[in-house]
Amino acid sequence: MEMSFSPQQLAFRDEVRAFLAQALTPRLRHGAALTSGVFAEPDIARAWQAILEAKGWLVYHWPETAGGPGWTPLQRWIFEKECAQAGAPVLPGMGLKLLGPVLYTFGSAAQKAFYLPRLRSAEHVWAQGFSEPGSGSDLASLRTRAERDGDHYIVNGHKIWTTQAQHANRLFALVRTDPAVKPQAGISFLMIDMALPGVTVRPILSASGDHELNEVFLDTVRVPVADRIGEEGQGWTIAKFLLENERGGTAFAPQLLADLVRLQGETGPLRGELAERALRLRLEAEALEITELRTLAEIEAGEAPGPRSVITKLIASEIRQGIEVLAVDAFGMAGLQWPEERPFYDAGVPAPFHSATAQVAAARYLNARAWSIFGGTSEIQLAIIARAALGL
Amino acid sequence: MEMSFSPQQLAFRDEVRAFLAQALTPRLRHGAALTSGVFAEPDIARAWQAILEAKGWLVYHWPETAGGPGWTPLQRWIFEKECAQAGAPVLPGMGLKLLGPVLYTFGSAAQKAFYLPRLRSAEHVWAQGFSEPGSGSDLASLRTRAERDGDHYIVNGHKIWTTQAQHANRLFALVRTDPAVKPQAGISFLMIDMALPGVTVRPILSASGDHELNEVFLDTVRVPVADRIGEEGQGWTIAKFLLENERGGTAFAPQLLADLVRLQGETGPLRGELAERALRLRLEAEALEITELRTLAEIEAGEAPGPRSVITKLIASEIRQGIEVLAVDAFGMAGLQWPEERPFYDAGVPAPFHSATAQVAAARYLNARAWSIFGGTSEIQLAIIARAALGL
Amino acid sequence: MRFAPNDDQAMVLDMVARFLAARTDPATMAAGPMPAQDWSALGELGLFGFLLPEAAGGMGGAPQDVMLVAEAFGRSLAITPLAEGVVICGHLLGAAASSSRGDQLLAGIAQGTLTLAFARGGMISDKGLTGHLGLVRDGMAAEAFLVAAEDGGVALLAADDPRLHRRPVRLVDGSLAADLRCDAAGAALLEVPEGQVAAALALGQLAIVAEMVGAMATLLDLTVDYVKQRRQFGQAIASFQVIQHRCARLYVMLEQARSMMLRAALAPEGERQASVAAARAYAGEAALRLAEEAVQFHGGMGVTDELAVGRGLRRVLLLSRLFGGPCAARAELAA
Amino acid sequence: MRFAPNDDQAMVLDMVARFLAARTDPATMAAGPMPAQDWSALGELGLFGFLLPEAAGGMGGAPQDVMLVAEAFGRSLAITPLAEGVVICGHLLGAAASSSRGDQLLAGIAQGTLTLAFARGGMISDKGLTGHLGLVRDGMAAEAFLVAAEDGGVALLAADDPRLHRRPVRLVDGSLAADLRCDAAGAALLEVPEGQVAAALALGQLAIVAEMVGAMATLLDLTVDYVKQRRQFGQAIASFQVIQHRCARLYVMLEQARSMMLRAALAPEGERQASVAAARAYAGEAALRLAEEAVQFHGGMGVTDELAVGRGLRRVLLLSRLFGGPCAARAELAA
Repeated sequence: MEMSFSPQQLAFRDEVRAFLAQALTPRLRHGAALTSGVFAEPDIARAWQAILEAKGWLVYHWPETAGGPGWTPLQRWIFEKECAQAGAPVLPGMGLKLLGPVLYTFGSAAQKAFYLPRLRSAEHVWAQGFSEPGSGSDLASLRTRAERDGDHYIVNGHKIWTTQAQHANRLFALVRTDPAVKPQAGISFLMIDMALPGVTVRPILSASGDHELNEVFLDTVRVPVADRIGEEGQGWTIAKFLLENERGGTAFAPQLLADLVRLQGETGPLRGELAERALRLRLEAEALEITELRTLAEIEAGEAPGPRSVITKLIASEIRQGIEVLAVDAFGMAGLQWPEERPFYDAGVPAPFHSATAQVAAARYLNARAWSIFGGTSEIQLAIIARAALGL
Repeated sequence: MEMSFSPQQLAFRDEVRAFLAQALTPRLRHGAALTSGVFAEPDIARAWQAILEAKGWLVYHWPETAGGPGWTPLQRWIFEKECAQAGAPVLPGMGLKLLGPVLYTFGSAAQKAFYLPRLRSAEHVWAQGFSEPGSGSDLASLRTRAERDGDHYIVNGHKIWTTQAQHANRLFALVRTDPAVKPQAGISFLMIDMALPGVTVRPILSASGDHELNEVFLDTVRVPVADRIGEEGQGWTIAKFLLENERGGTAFAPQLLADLVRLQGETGPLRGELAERALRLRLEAEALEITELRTLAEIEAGEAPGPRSVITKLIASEIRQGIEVLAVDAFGMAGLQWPEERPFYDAGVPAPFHSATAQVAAARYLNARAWSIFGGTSEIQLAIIARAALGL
Repeated sequence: MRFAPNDDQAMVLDMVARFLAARTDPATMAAGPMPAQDWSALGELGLFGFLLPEAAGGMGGAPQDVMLVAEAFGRSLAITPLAEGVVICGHLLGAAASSSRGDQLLAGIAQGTLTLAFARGGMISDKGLTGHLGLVRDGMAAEAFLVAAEDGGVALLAADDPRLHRRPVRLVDGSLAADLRCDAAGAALLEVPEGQVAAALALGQLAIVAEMVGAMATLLDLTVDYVKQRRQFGQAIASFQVIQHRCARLYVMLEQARSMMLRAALAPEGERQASVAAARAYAGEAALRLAEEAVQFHGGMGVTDELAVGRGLRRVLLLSRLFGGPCAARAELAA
Repeated sequence: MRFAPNDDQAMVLDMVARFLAARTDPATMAAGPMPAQDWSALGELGLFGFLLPEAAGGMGGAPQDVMLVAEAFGRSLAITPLAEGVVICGHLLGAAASSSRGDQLLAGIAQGTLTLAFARGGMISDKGLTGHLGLVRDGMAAEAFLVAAEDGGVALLAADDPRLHRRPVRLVDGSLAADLRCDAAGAALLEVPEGQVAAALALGQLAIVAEMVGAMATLLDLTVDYVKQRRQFGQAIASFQVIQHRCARLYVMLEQARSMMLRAALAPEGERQASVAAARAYAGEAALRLAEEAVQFHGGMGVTDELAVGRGLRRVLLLSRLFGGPCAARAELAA
């Protein structure tokens, strides 16, 4: 048993650290620190994406054959941990984390040649069109239709909870291409140019005041058949691959631990109940970090990850929510301010009371409530754990 | 709106207080303070019952027509609160609280004349035979049979969780007299002399080391038909009356608040986390006290109590469990001692380490786990609340 | 022993509830503070007089009156200066020696035509009040400030004093606070008897507790309605055992918080401050947990600004955290 | 980065697990400490040598060895003096200058033929050790005591010293402690290098954490088996959503506690004490909550002494509260 890093791994960590020390400009750090939602805002994200791409580390989680740097799972983890500790922006994952692996796994040679470079260069900014009104976590009930018309599909439907769709120019979506077969079998996976006629984005403002979510209406949109990934009817398989990738791919703990440390740097030493809450959150996050590393070590050793890998999102959601309400409490009245203007680091935002971190606390708190709802509610997670880990 | 007592009520309180000050001997207080289970042990209970009966306050919750003192609901509450604060023994409720009201409501004149005085004098000590193995909270699935044979029933069956049956000489039980009709309709209510041939009591030791619970085996026991209360087949109705009486009849908060105060008297001032836990328990119990008084005020005003009356047992269970684990924590190592000898105030118990209260803490903690299980589990309580209060 | 309102109270309550229901359906109302004309309409109906003691020209003002009205406001999720602008300021003015106070201020409060704000901090000297008083709720709309200074004095400040500086800061419920600084701002001193500042503060805090309890009731109602109607996997989610148990928990929290509120409102005067602190500690935690669960059960829609639950969470977050929130209340009880 | 045992460890673990499974089926075993013959049989198998460092004549004794074995003991719910009698006393003796210690003591520990107990408190003077040392686990069975005195010294005391007074006190897991008083009891001083007392203590506490994690695993297994088999209202209670969600929570707590245990066992030496404290804080709370839920799901049977869950709760209550329990561990981390 061994929990420490090898000399090579330590050298790699130092390399990452040195890179971050010079690459992360004050503006990028500032923007990342004052992000109220899950992902960095477009201006920050673009700049950081370009820097990582220039370094060759943007698609660090892709295999070498797909253009990644060929890192081991542990190297990826070290990179993520260093990024979190350095306060790097969190890039939107829809293109890089979700679509990318789908493209290099299921895409045709032509699709890969066209789409992968544009994804990396951020010429294409992707949104994810899976959820539909009323469908909740139940993808099989999908109602968006795509009817074949020569070399095109005519797509009609209504997607919801589409993160950052207002900044995106491309949408990947699940559509029903065959209503006659059983629900899972009739689904296909399309890439849709959002400039096409018939695509309309309607914002959904969050209770936090942020605009992260949208509805996307697809009204007789003509999508080339060439922009379907995989076979017709293979959409369900691809979606499962993507969702498993999403679930397994992320280590939550490093970011949570870093945020907890940063918060206490801003508030100064906490006392009494608040100190106890901070300590409990720290312990939970430290445990989560090892829980995540245990799965990683299994993957690194070529073993199948145990059922424990399904528990991390639930725990991470609760720690995230605990951190954000702690922040509100630690800042007192200052934690209750809530300017309507966004993003928080923008010149248009009123001068903060007390501190910029305090100014963003309430919005962060409100957005953190979404952690236990999107990407599988905590109730769904508990049901999955009961089945997968306990056979209940 | 008015939360204070009238001058008459205050005078009554002073009268109760003065009585308790002289009637509660050091031995009774000591025995009550070192009780590890729900009810006082027989020697303490008998002595206290005799004192209360002599004063005319034993059956304080019975109506005047049945021999009670004719107190209002608030007077009863004041009496209970004063008893809790004074540290009076908690008398077993099987006879006084459960059977008594059944007898004076459904019993024949002969039954009342014979049984009520013996109940009050403690010549008869009663146990309750409702639960059966596997039946849980589901009384309709009752399997104990009573077959008519002339002036007798022949009773065969198996009761479980029978509190203090080892000290009892009488059992009231639900039995199935008609297996042909629908489950609820075929049940009758019998009083069974435990000296009859065929009655066997087997102890069930608690994890705490206490002997409070038993199984009662009924093997061809000949019970006179005259000892049936109500009509044949009326058992279900009587049981519901009894259970509602049990649920509505008790104010939990005064005892919890008194115990919390007493605990802190024993431990000295608590600090840090323990102080916070004690404070939270106090607040919850103070809220419960008003929640209970709100129902009482409705009854006193002749109104039907609202659905809120179903929430008290759930809350009381949690406060009770919180108090007992706080006690263990507050006493440190001393809170982990656990002599096998019982009762704790007996001369046969080893001298305590630190204090007698510390010595009883672990057993109390273990017994407190039963609060959320017996008399309707907390899960059942939540289901009842969801239905009764929210229509879910 | 009676926890139900008397006839007078029931009449007022009915009036308020009907007024608010007509103007502030929580399911549809827009976010943001209550419009001034609604506020003054409530004043014309005599509501604020009911919240003020006779000494302040009112006709009520007992803790239970304050509680009942504030709970109705809480139910509507309306954003108003009730707790501080009416209850605290009104009772402070009512407690002040009549020579030292402006009766026209009280009339303005009672009529709903004058907005006062309550602040704490600063030091009073011959030259006036000086200090950074921090975020003051409704401080931008206020025409005057009542300030409980650090030295124990109570001062009345005109908002248009050039040595009073304020800067707008939006709060999480959508209301507008002022970041208030005074640099020897002209301060009329009020002669307030010992203990009356704390008493007025406790009354205002009671109003906040009652607003939370009212908001809890509305959020629970909305949630129960929602889970009965929302279907998943072919059945109403209200039929899921987990939803039932967790909703039952919310009901328990609501009723327990209500009990703490009643206790604080009906406690003898000598126990009022402690029982208000207890109610703040209890209700502050319960309200936020209930609001969070209400959002959770509403799923994705719960975290948008399109439903009342999201607004309710914002309002409850603010109310529960005022005056230091549950932590400060527990610290007060432990002291 | 590897969290699985190596081959040597797996072999030892397999041996322990098989031994314990044969003698201590948690579902049926009687309450009470492990019989002495079982204990010495484990010694003959070489197990305790695996827990002792080479300096103490052992062949292992690394934190991960201690963790693995202690977890297996925890799984069996066996009541033994492992953590203090073997791990703390063995490592303390191993750390002591060889001139000052009795090597026959170490041999006795390794063979499972000698019971030592560990105590803290008292003052050492020329005349010996004096003080009331409180409740000492396994102190009645102990033939000798290792005492970390208040003044920092470490003393070895023979149990039969007439100036050493002990009185039996039964603990909640069924084991027998001694209430220990010394009145100038003869004390052989051990020369233990600075920091080694704390290190041995941390190792013993790690063993206790691992025992808790093992007990949690057993209690969860028993509970999952029970809810799958127990039927109510015509169906297995495992099919109730509330049971599923709450069992899932228990699994999460178990895995998180296990992670904290692994972290404490594998941490670099300089971080060991802090990470042991963190593991105690975490596992102590998680274990008790899990044990309480296990009892709850077993219904009435859960609170009897007839099932393993009741005994498991008693054992977990004790283990989780040793050395001041989670509160003390958190205070240590906050300091």
